[in-house]
Amino acid sequence: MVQKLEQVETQTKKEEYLLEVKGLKKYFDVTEGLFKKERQYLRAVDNIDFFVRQGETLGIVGESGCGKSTTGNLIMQLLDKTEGEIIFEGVDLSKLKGEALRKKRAEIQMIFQDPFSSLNPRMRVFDIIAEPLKTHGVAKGKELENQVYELMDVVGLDRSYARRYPHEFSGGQRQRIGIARAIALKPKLIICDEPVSALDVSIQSQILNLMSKLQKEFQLTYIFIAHGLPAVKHISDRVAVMYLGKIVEITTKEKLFDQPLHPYTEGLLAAVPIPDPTLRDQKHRIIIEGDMPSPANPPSGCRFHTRCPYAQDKCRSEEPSLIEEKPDHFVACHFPLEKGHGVLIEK
Amino acid sequence: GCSGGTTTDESTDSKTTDSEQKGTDTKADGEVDRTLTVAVGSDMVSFDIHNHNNTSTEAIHVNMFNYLFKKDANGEIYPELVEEYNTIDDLTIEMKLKEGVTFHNGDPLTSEDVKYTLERVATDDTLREYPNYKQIKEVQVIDELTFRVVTHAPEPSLLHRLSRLGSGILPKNYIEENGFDHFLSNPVGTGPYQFKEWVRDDRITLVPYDNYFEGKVEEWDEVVFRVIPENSTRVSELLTGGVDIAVNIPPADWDRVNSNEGTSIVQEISNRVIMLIVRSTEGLPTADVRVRQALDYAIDDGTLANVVLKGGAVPTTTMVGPGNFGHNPDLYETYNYDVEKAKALLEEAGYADGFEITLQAPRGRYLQDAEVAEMIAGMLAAINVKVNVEFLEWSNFVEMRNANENKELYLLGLGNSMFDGAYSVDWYRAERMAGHTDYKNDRIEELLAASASNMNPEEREKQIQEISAIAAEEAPFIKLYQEKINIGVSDKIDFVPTSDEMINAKNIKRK
Amino acid sequence: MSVNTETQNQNQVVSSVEKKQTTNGFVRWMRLLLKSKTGTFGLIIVLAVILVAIFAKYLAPYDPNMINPAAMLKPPFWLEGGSMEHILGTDNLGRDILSRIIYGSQVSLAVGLAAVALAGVIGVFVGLVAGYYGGFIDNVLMRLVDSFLAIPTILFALVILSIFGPSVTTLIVVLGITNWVQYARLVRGEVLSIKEREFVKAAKSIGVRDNKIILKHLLPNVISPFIVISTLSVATTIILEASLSFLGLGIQPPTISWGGILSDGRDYIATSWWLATFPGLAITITVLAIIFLGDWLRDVLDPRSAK
Amino acid sequence: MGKYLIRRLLQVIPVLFIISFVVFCLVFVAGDPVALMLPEDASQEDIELLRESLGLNEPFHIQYFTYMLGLVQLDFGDSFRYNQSALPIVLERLPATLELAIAAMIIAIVIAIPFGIWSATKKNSPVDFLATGGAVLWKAMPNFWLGIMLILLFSVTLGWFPVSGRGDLSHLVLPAITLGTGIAAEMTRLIRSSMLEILNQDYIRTAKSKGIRNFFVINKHAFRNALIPVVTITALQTSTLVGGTLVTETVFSWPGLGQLLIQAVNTRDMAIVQASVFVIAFIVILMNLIADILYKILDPRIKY
Amino acid sequence: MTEALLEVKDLKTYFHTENGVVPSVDGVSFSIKKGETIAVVGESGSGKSVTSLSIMGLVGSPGKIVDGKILFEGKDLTTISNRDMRKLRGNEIAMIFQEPLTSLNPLFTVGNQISESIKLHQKASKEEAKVKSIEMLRKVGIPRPEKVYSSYPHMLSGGMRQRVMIAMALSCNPKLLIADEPTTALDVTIQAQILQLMRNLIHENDTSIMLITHDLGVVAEMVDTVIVMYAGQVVEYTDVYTIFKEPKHPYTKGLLDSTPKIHELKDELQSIEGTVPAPGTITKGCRFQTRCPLATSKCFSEEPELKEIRPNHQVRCWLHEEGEVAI
Ligand SMILES: Nc1ncnc2c1ncn2[C@@H]1O[C@H](COP(=O)(O)OP(=O)(O)OP(=O)(O)O)[C@@H](O)[C@H]1O
Ligand SMILES: Nc1ncnc2c1ncn2[C@@H]1O[C@H](COP(=O)(O)OP(=O)(O)OP(=O)(O)O)[C@@H](O)[C@H]1O
Ligand SMILES: [Mg+2]
Ligand SMILES: [Mg+2]
Ligand code: NI
Repeated sequence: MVQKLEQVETQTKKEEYLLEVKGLKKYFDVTEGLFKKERQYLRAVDNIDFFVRQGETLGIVGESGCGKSTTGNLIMQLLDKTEGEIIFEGVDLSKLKGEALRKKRAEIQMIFQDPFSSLNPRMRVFDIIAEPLKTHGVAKGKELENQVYELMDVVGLDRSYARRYPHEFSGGQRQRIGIARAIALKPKLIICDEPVSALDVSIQSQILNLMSKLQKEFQLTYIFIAHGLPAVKHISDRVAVMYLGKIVEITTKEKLFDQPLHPYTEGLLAAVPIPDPTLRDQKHRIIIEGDMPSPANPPSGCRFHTRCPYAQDKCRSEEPSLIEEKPDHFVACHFPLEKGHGVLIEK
Repeated sequence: GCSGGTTTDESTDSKTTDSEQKGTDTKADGEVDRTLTVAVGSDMVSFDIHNHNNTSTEAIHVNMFNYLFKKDANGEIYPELVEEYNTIDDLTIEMKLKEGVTFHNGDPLTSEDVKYTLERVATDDTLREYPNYKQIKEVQVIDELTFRVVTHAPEPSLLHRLSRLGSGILPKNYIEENGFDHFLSNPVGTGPYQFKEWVRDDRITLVPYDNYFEGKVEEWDEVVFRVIPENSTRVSELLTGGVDIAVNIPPADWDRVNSNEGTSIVQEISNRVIMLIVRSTEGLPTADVRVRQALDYAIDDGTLANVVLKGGAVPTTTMVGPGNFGHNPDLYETYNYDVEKAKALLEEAGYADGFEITLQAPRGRYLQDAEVAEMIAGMLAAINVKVNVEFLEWSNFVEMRNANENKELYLLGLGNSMFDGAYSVDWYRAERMAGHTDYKNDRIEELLAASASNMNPEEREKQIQEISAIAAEEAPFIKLYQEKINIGVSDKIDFVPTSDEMINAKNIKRK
Repeated sequence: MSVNTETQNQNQVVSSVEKKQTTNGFVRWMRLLLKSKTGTFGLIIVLAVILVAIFAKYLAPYDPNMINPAAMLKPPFWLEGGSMEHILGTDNLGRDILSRIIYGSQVSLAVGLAAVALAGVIGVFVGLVAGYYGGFIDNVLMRLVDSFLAIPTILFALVILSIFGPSVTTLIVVLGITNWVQYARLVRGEVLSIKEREFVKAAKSIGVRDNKIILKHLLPNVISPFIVISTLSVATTIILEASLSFLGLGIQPPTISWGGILSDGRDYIATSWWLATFPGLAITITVLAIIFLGDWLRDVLDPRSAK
Repeated sequence: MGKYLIRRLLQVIPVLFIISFVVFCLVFVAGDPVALMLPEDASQEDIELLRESLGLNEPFHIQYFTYMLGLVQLDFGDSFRYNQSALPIVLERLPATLELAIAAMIIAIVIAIPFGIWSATKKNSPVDFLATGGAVLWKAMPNFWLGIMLILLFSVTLGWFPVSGRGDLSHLVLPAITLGTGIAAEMTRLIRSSMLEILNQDYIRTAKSKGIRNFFVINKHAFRNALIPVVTITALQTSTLVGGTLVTETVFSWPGLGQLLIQAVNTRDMAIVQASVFVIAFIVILMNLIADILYKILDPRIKY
Repeated sequence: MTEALLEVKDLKTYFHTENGVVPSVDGVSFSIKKGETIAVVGESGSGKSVTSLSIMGLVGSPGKIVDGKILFEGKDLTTISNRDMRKLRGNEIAMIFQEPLTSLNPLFTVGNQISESIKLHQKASKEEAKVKSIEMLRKVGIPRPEKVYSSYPHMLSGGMRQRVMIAMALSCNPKLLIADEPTTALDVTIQAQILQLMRNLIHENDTSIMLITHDLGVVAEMVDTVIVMYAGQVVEYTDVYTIFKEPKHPYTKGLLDSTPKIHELKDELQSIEGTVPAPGTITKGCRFQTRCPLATSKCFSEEPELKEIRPNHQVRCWLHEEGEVAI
């Protein structure tokens, strides 16, 4: 483990990353009862490392409950980490307190999954979008008004909607409000926690397109969390695959989708149904059996071994660490796939 | 077992058999109903006869305990447990107990019991009745049945004291053997009825004592006192036959009780006089005797007694009612009412334009107290006196009195369980009322001092009567009326209430 | 396709679809109100009672405390012996019952409203603080709430009133301090769930200060369940005041309250029923109206019925 | 389960502690009952004497200390009125109050469940209107008024039930109805809304999709679920219920805690007040605890 | 055409809400043959669930079938008695719902809920029902079915719960299985498991399936025929290959284009602009008019009919009025 960390460090020394996460852990205390001597922990995020370069999009995928949102919340400082470092532009965010943290927050923003619940139902659109600007004293009065209207233009909301309440909008429009709020302070990093999964199919693409457009326009960096693999693939530059609180594979999307090294990634890709009936029978079906184990009581060794079709004895006892198996292709597996089945990509 | 069973029986019976059966109220199986049920307004407090001062509690106790002396309807004192008695000197009386009196547990009544009882209440200052008996120094046992009561100082009202609850005789041996707590839950007396059961806030059940010294009372197999605090419920119980006697019927319901077939209201004058206590403190308009008189003249006691209380009261200008030692009949069944004169008096006193005063009154303590207070306010308005009526919940009212926070007037009813007028007129004593009414009259002071230890009854009576007369004139208190007790009674029984408000089952007969 | 055309396109749709829905709040309320018969009834009665209370002086035919020995226990006008002079009859001191009921509305409403307002202020504050900060503060406050909840309101009121003496002020204060727990609990519960909603996270991630979050994000969102509960609470308070009067610790005359008239009249229920029946009706109808109003508010304030 | 219980019971301690403190303070400011204990014609010396002998001249902290010392031994001091230890007097009344409260609860449940279910399943029908309307009307009536009216109607006029007192079942009917119908009103509305919510749940649809008869869908699948919130809220109502006994017991001269308390309050018999408040608080807390446990039994989703 | 198991003809299901009548399903017709798997796609609110609930006779108030016929083996389900309908429900026609957690009663054991319909429809005794239930659980691939039999729903994972739902639905060998978004609440790997399971079942029992989804991937992998719904109407109805290769309705086309595909790389996704109109808001013309890139003036004035442009391919669009047009 120690060795591995050093490796990563020497690797990354050359580059300055916008965000670097090192050895991040979040254990939730789920001890029950008063007098239990042994505390029980749910390891929602268990020692993960990754980095995000300026201007890129890092996708994080994985099944429900694997710790994606927790990771996002940890970076946002909405949760207190158990261990590890979250270095944003050279500053460890988790060490900041009070006013300093509040200031720093302007630079990282979040877009939430549920456009319904992420907007205060009792605030008008104008006030929702203006809130970050007011809070950080960016603008006042007329200037504030102008900025808010500009933001509405940018995300494609009619200015006449400014005095409406969230419930008067459709899901897609609400998500646009959320995006306007997130970009209001011109943040450097935006964490998107499943921003489209609550939206209608035909609306999803509108939002994805909008996000791509804004990224180009404002040089934004995204961490894009989702479990819809196609969307992640569409928007990301690099993709991290999480399983049970761990990152099992992280690389560029081309490499990942073309030739996954981790059996879980392979299974995940195979599970995505392809909207083309002609490929029905050509598709390589690998069905990962069984359910995801509980993060409160994860399996020994490699956490995937209980469901892995290729598992061997070593996997049961020894935990693999995330190593750079191929250039810029990190994987945590004792026996990375030689010829992993990716998805057929039509060129 | 409970009265409810009887209740329904009675009510169905009363419709069919009513009067021709003449009281032989039969149960379904033909047996005569020999249960007397009395509805009282509040529960008995305790069986410690020395440690309460609650008339309704005593009203129940009288069935279980005998006193050394008793008073008859005219207030004459006669011996009850005592056979004969002689005054030895100003401080000592010798008495002899009747023979053959036994407690409910079989023990005979002896002088030792009397000594135990009287000395307990005369020496234990935590007992509520202690102030009324602390005058007794000791009881000397002469023999089995003979004893002497010795007082600290000459005590003209000793016999009055010995004819009330404090002299109910306790069984010494029983208590010493079993402890007082045992006595409280299994009380034993010498009276005609003995204890059967007490369910707090519900009922007290008594049964006849076979060896009662005057002979077993055959009339009732069981006497039940039921506690029913809510007036309308008590009335309803009476109307439905659930109870035979219901005390304290509010005037609103008299017609209902009387017009109902099988029930009626019986009344008797109580020993409680309702009056306005006036503050005569310097600086207040009421310090002026003419103002006090004016107020007295402005209030129409007759209307209060006859209209507001619907005749449930007798107007009076004295606190010492009939049947009390020192009663002055000239001052009774009369009142001052003359609005013109009242106005003149006010003018004379320089208050032609009137003034504003406060009348404090309790609510629900006395018969129609709130209505009376409001009526008085209305009456005084006629002579330009604006009265602000301030009602106080009873405990606050008591607090107000104790803290001497009384304003110009407050409404109070004073009873006199001693039936000795000396107790009533003591309220005019300047020292006692300092800071409260601040009334002082030198002649009254003189008379009070003289009567306190005057062992000559005739002289003492004159002295008390004179005090009453002065007070009627000077109006340190404005006496309004003497309350009547109003009891609803089933026509099936014969019940004559007494002004001491006792309910002696022994004297109640089936018709 | 550019973003801008996209928007325009969308605007069209939205404006055609949503025009109907974006009418202003008042109109929406009135629409909802008229749709609900009980709500209309409630509002009208409550408004009427409030007006009666305010203009009691002009509406009451008599001085409510004026005693008239000549006209005692007169029945209402439609009964034999009654007259139009005293429409609802007179009481045992010849006071006009209608006038007393009109004046009684003042105290009954004032006590109801003021007590609830007081309780609301304390309760909402405590609930917000306990819910938002959680942990130790929450624990302490909630134990306090538990303690208060374990003592029946009427009992608590009874003890305090008997100690301090029943006046309008004490009654308000007493009912206020016994009722706040209910709001504290309600608000805390709401806050706990709202706190987890993403918009609060969003506010935090923007860097909004705690006090702002409480005031701007939490408070407005707990206010509508609060309003609903407190309307109902006004109703219960009016009844509670009557019960306290029955137990002898209600508002004392000469101040008039419905509870007071009702409980004074109870000795006459069998003989002169109008003494207790009219104030009883006044209470019942008002309380009924308030409950209906509360139910209606529950619907109106629920954004789900916002259509 | 055991641990959960212990934790819940431990939580009761600070609550009881707070209650005892509040009650003590009230009693302290209440001043002394001495004057009330003596007759109207008692003199100032008599009052002083009694006060001294009852130890009421001590300062606050000493009195509190004495009080707490007694409290841990469950001794609330002696009732001034009864000259007896307060707690036994209170406990002696408890059965009567419990009898009334339980009977009222049963009546409430018996009325509320069918009406609640009925009006939920026939939403907006005349039945629904009657049930909810009736519930609201009932809630709007002061308890004592209802009690007196019931006596006049059913006892005095019709002679069906005894007027007052405690005894066989017939005595219980009117007071239990007085107390129970008020609770029933609340409960009907609660069951109705709870049922309405449940009937919209997906699993009800599932049950219907299996072809189960409507009757069973409602009474098996829906009602049990609807019961869960009802249980908790019913427990919360214990406090209201006990409060209601104060009035009802007075109207019907029911020899329970309520009457005792009212008299104790009126006579400033603070030992009794303290003991009763404590006992009532304890019962309320206990009921909530039971509800919690019941909740967990009814709902298998909740773990200890 | 082989005999249809289910035939829906011009079904109209309206909701009478406080804000007026909502025509959730407005003239839907289609049929399902024996052994056929048919998909109903369309976005949220397009009336997919209401259509299926109408078939089951479970549209609760304020909803009502106002018109149309639902013929199941020739019987019109809209007119038969409640009793007869109950006999069909769970027995001949079974349904699986979207949310496996909320669709199981939390207070009853899994076994209780499965055996309930077995007892009801097969008149089985308690023991028999238990045996059968456990067998069903085993059949849907649940390990240790005896244990799961006595578990409560919350003790199972999402995938397990959905298997339980399937076991429940299949316990009486229904002729028609309606699956309303059976996998949307599940993770991809679990979804794959469930889809595999359903595929196997189709093979074994020759059950007809009506699969409701908005995931075109699932459609492509599972079904024979596709119905595309938009705003309460069928806009396109044909076999699965045609839909993906030659969609004829602009909405279908937009839907296909805007779905990010894992096997393709694109810089920008196509998207359908605007939002789905609330049902009933468009009263004139084509319901897709507000979002259609190809809309003509006719589309705003006249409502198109569902027209068979070639055998087994029906489209509701003016574009193909004069004959098939490539889009
Ligand atoms: N506050 C919390 N207390 C205890 N456990 C938590 C808490 N928040 C999250 N968890 C647990 O941590 C694990 C990871 O949760 P997380 O929300 O990060 O998952 P996720 O990958 O975002 O899943 P999804 O795709 O469903 O959003 C889950 O098992 C979850 O139950
Ligand atoms: N109970 C109801 N009351 C009023 N309208 C309803 C009701 N149920 C459904 N609707 C309306 O019917 C329309 C169709 O709903 P339906 O549930 O069939 O959509 P769906 O296609 O299944 O969507 P989803 O993909 O979200 O499940 C929606 O617009 C909805 O608003
Ligand atoms: Mg998440
Ligand atoms: Mg649906
Ligand atoms: Ni009886």
